[in-house]
Amino acid sequence: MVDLNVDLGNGLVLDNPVLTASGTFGYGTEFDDFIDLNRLGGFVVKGTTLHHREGNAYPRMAETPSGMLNAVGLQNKGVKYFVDQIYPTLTKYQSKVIVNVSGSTIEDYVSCTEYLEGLDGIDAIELNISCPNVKEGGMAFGTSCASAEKVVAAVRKVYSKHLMVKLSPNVTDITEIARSAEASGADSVSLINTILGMAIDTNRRRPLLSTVTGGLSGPAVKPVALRMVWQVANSVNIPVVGLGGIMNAQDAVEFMLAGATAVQLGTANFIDPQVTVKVVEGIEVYMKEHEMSSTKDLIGGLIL
Amino acid sequence: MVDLNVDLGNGLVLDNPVLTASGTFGYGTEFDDFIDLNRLGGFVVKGTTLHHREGNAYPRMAETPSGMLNAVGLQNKGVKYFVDQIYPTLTKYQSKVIVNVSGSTIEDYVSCTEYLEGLDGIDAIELNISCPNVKEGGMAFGTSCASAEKVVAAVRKVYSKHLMVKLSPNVTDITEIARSAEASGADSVSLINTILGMAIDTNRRRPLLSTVTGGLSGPAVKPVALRMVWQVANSVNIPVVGLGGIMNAQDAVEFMLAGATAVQLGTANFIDPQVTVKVVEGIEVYMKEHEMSSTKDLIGGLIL
Amino acid sequence: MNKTVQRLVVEKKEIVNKDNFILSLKSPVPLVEVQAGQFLSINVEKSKDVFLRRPFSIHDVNYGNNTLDVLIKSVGPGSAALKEVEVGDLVDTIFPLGNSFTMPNKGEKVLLVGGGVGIAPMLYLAKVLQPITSDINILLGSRKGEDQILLDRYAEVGNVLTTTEDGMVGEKGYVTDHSFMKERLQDVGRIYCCGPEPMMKSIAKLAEEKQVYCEVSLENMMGCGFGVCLCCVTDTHEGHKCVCSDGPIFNIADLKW
Amino acid sequence: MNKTVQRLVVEKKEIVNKDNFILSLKSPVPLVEVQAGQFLSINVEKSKDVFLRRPFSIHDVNYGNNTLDVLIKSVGPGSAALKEVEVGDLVDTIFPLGNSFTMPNKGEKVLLVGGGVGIAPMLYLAKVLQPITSDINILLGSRKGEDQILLDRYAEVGNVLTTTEDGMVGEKGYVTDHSFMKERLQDVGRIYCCGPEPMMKSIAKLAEEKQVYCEVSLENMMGCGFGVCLCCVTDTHEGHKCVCSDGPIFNIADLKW
Ligand SMILES: Cc1cc2nc3c(=O)[nH]c(=O)nc-3n(C[C@H](O)[C@H](O)[C@H](O)COP(=O)(O)OP(=O)(O)OC[C@H]3O[C@@H](n4cnc5c(N)ncnc54)[C@H](O)[C@@H]3O)c2cc1C
Ligand SMILES: Cc1cc2nc3c(=O)[nH]c(=O)nc-3n(C[C@H](O)[C@H](O)[C@H](O)COP(=O)(O)OP(=O)(O)OC[C@H]3O[C@@H](n4cnc5c(N)ncnc54)[C@H](O)[C@@H]3O)c2cc1C
Ligand SMILES: Cc1cc2nc3c(=O)[nH]c(=O)nc-3n(C[C@H](O)[C@H](O)[C@H](O)COP(=O)(O)O)c2cc1C
Ligand SMILES: Cc1cc2nc3c(=O)[nH]c(=O)nc-3n(C[C@H](O)[C@H](O)[C@H](O)COP(=O)(O)O)c2cc1C
Ligand code: FES
Ligand code: FES
Repeated sequence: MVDLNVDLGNGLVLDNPVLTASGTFGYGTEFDDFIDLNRLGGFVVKGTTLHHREGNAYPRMAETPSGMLNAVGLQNKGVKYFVDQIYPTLTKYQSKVIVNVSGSTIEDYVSCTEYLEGLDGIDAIELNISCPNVKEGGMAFGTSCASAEKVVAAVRKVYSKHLMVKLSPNVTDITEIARSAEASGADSVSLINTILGMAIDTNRRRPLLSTVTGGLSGPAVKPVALRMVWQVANSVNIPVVGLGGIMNAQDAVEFMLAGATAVQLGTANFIDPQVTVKVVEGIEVYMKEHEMSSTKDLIGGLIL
Repeated sequence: MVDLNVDLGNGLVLDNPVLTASGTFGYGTEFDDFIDLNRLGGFVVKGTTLHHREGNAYPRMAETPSGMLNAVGLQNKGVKYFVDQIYPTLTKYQSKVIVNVSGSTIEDYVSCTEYLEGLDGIDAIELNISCPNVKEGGMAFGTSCASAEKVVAAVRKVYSKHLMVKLSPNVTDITEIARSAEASGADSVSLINTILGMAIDTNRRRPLLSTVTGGLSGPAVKPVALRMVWQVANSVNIPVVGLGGIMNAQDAVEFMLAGATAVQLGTANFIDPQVTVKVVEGIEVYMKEHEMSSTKDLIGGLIL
Repeated sequence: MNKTVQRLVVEKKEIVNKDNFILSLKSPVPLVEVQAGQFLSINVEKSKDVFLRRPFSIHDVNYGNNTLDVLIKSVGPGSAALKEVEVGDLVDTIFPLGNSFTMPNKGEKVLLVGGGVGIAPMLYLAKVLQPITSDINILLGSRKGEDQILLDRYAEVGNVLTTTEDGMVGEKGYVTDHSFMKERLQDVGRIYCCGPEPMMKSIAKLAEEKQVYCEVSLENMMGCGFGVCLCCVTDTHEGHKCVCSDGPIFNIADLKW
Repeated sequence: MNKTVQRLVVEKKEIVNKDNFILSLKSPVPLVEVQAGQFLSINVEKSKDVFLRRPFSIHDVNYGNNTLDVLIKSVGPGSAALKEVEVGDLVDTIFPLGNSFTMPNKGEKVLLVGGGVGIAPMLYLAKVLQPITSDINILLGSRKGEDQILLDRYAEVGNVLTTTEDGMVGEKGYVTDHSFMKERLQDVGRIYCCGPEPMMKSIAKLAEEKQVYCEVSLENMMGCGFGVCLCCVTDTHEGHKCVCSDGPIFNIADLKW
């Protein structure tokens, strides 16, 4: 028997290590047609902010080799709408539900979190200090230790359940930021958010995105994400959630061998909306083949 | 008539904007079977160090989605060997010849450069302060402004011809490092070197590279490279040489529209050793189609 | 009307002209109901240069044979690679995606306008309209005469009108220049339009002037195709809406054009 | 012996068994001279999962017909995609690459050892050896009986000996266990070996003990295949050497094994 359970700490235990990545899985319910959402360890819903946001102008997407750029810019109807309209539709799932929280100021992050603190059906929040697609806040918080510490500490004060902090790869040393998040009270860190990139339409001589630059995701970024997960797993004592370009179970296993306790699937859902369930099954097959009975054997199981 | 000439400053004028990337083109002569080297703007030869280096243990290469990781680690026979054995074979070409110089200490960089200063057939050096594959020096110089300034200034003192400084993408803000290079006397900056990445063999549960991490190159990194070139071109006053994942003329044009005065082709040479000449031709076709008579119309020609 | 991921079998490939071809895709299980204006997305598996799925309108549906037809114009790596598929190959699809055209009142005069490969959804739409009205006018516009394709097939389902910019087929000019627009537009109950954005915008302007109800089928860069990535938005009076899930069919009154 | 980039036409595809197949690739221009032990690299164009070229030994050469044969074992995305090519397709190749086996003295007894798909270069090697010596012994090892392939073809060019680990074909055990090794190795002038590294290492050990000259054909992860990336190095007494350009054929005396 293979036990797929993973413990991310502070009460967040998943039936299996597979989560979805924020902004790529809507509110989960959009996938009801494709998969049984209860098969997932959990899902991270869309980036949520204190106030309604229209996001960036279009075009917001450009395809790149083995990847895509997006410049959505946190379009969402605000946390109040989420709590009133969306939250009730999510309580029926057994899978854990994690809300991705973003803001332009520390006060925004804190106020947004306060709306979520009391909700039984929300198992954790993922603090997005790494969104490259907004003018203020977002990634700015995730690229210096000082600002990361401030925002994490402020949110920690108002949130008692599991606090996951999502890190930006657009930094010289990601382990530094990870340690700051840990020191300020994060229960886990998730990485990576998108890498800042750009694409140009040579015919029209114009950027392909309305915002000129956007966030790169998909298999193209996998080697970078895996390296960062490995570095961070070796430098903090809290669990690490790995993501960036995971397309199949083998990719997920790479992240877990490198030290991730759980993984998130993002862009892969666009190409195969059933991929998450396939990855759950594939991890189980891998563990059987390698005679691992618990995810503990897998996590950080890289042989050097 | 289309004029493909580009001027990189301090005497380095190329017949066309196409260079090759160091470490991917050997000493150039290996391509004699495939192309007429005189068709290129120039070529950047293999990373050269003061002393002979055996490089890293193997395996040194792993394939990744739309890219590859390498961990060669600057294997070369040292600058003296280069000057005695290789240099004489290079003087017959009209194309400009640029030597990529690496070191573990500032003294290494300086001494290595001194060997090259007097050679008429060497038109420029490219200072590699961004190699991710060596334990000491290399990328360390390129990830902080202070150390970048020191090494560039030291080399500048002993080298009067064109000094190109090659930047690392593994930083929070590449424009900062670019400005440091400029302030310390660089005539141009080239970017990007490889992005630090990793890959794992899930079957053997081991890293695919002997060094665990290595440098990512190829089309996977193109969006990131293009973004950085655009950022740097908008923040320094010296010419920018753009590279990272360029596979064809359209990619090259994207970099030039974003502000690059010239481009380098690296990994593309492995898949098509004739790609450089095709890119020269393709840029000319593009300029004709867009009624550009001079590369000045192309460089930085992005419409916002 | 649940969305499904399905591997469909290429039953027929019809090369229409240099650029356009039709794939008939057969479902091994009974076809779910598909509405006019909906689309499917294809995962182009054999091209290195394609990463995301590609959206294509449903051109025709045959429930008896369980086939869906798509009319594709080869414009880039994805559509070019699809031109290389062979009868018997499997194609990874998701469908039905998107909303659909709304239906007219019984007997109402309708005008279907298609420009370029934007004619694709109009065939199935006309078929769906036939039980509701017999006054179906299909205006097909193209730049050159040789781009006027499948006219006989459209003639079977409605009254075909054509314009070409080179004047080689039908009336010379843009679709908006067609005499129908001056003479009979006021009698039309609904316009359905799909084509290049400038064309749709000029049709929308005419429709507004004449106060005719008008729906357009929009395109946009799509990440997912089923409403989760928010990449494909367009501006409406109620803010950003997704072309893939709130659309692709929009009432022009809702668009900020 | 200039290296060329050439699109060769697939003239024949022969499925040898479940995993192995042979492609005969025809050059539209007269074939350049190719030496035994050299390889070519293929750009696998239709697989999303392949980025770099894939190296394959030259299995056979037919100058009259201008064809090169490669024997390929399907092990991953690149080789699997090549199994799908069809007669008439074009394959983007670079050849000839690498150094070659050195030739024995006139009439010398030689032993060719191939393990798994490492038998590939041995066919052309035996053909090239024929004018030089008639005492050509070809020892082919595999795990299972069903993996012993192309025995008749090798029998045409030498004295074939076989071992299988399951004992179903030839002598039971590894190639090093074959009776030839105990009884006749001392008479051999040269051993040529290609196969999995552990096999080559044990052959090398035997050869050293018996002081028989031995060359092995190495594999390594290749970035370029023509000596410019320095990714494919192996350890020799003179430092790192490139398998693709200093090799793939190495004298075991030079290797740090
Ligand atoms: C709802 C909808 C229905 C469509 N119906 C049809 C149809 O019936 N027949 C048909 O031939 N085409 C249709 N298209 C357009 C079709 O999706 C594109 O032509 C195709 O994706 C191009 O892919 P490519 O790889 O060949 O070319 P690319 O080089 O990728 O693109 C060529 C051009 O097509 C557009 N395009 C590329 N990718 C997308 C994308 N994911 N979404 C939207 N546009 C894109 C871009 O503007 C680009 O300039 C439809 C698009 C949408 C959104
Ligand atoms: C000089 C040389 C000659 C060869 N001759 C033959 C031959 O005649 N017939 C044959 O079937 N195979 C031969 N090989 C091995 C062949 O190159 C690999 O099996 C093939 O590249 C695998 O590609 P893939 O995409 O199918 O599998 P992948 O999934 O890429 O790899 C499967 C395994 O093949 C090996 N491999 C992958 N890429 C390379 C590479 N670029 N260079 C070396 N090894 C690699 C790896 O160890 C990997 O574990 C030769 C290799 C070399 C270096
Ligand atoms: C269209 C899109 C929207 C995204 N929106 C968010 C978001 O709202 N909040 C967030 O933290 N990350 C967001 N991300 C980043 C992803 O969650 C993830 O970190 C990234 O895409 C890398 O993973 P992947 O390669 O598996 O997609 C978004 C990514 C994409 C592609
Ligand atoms: C095998 C290999 C070896 C390299 N060696 C060097 C080197 O010696 N010095 C250097 O500055 N860059 C080196 N690079 C980096 C390239 O010059 C280039 O910056 C990088 O590969 C990105 O460009 P590309 O995507 O076009 O390959 C090497 C890259 C590869 C793939
Ligand atoms: S394409 Fe993803 S929401 Fe429309
Ligand atoms: S594979 Fe590039 S040097 Fe051998």
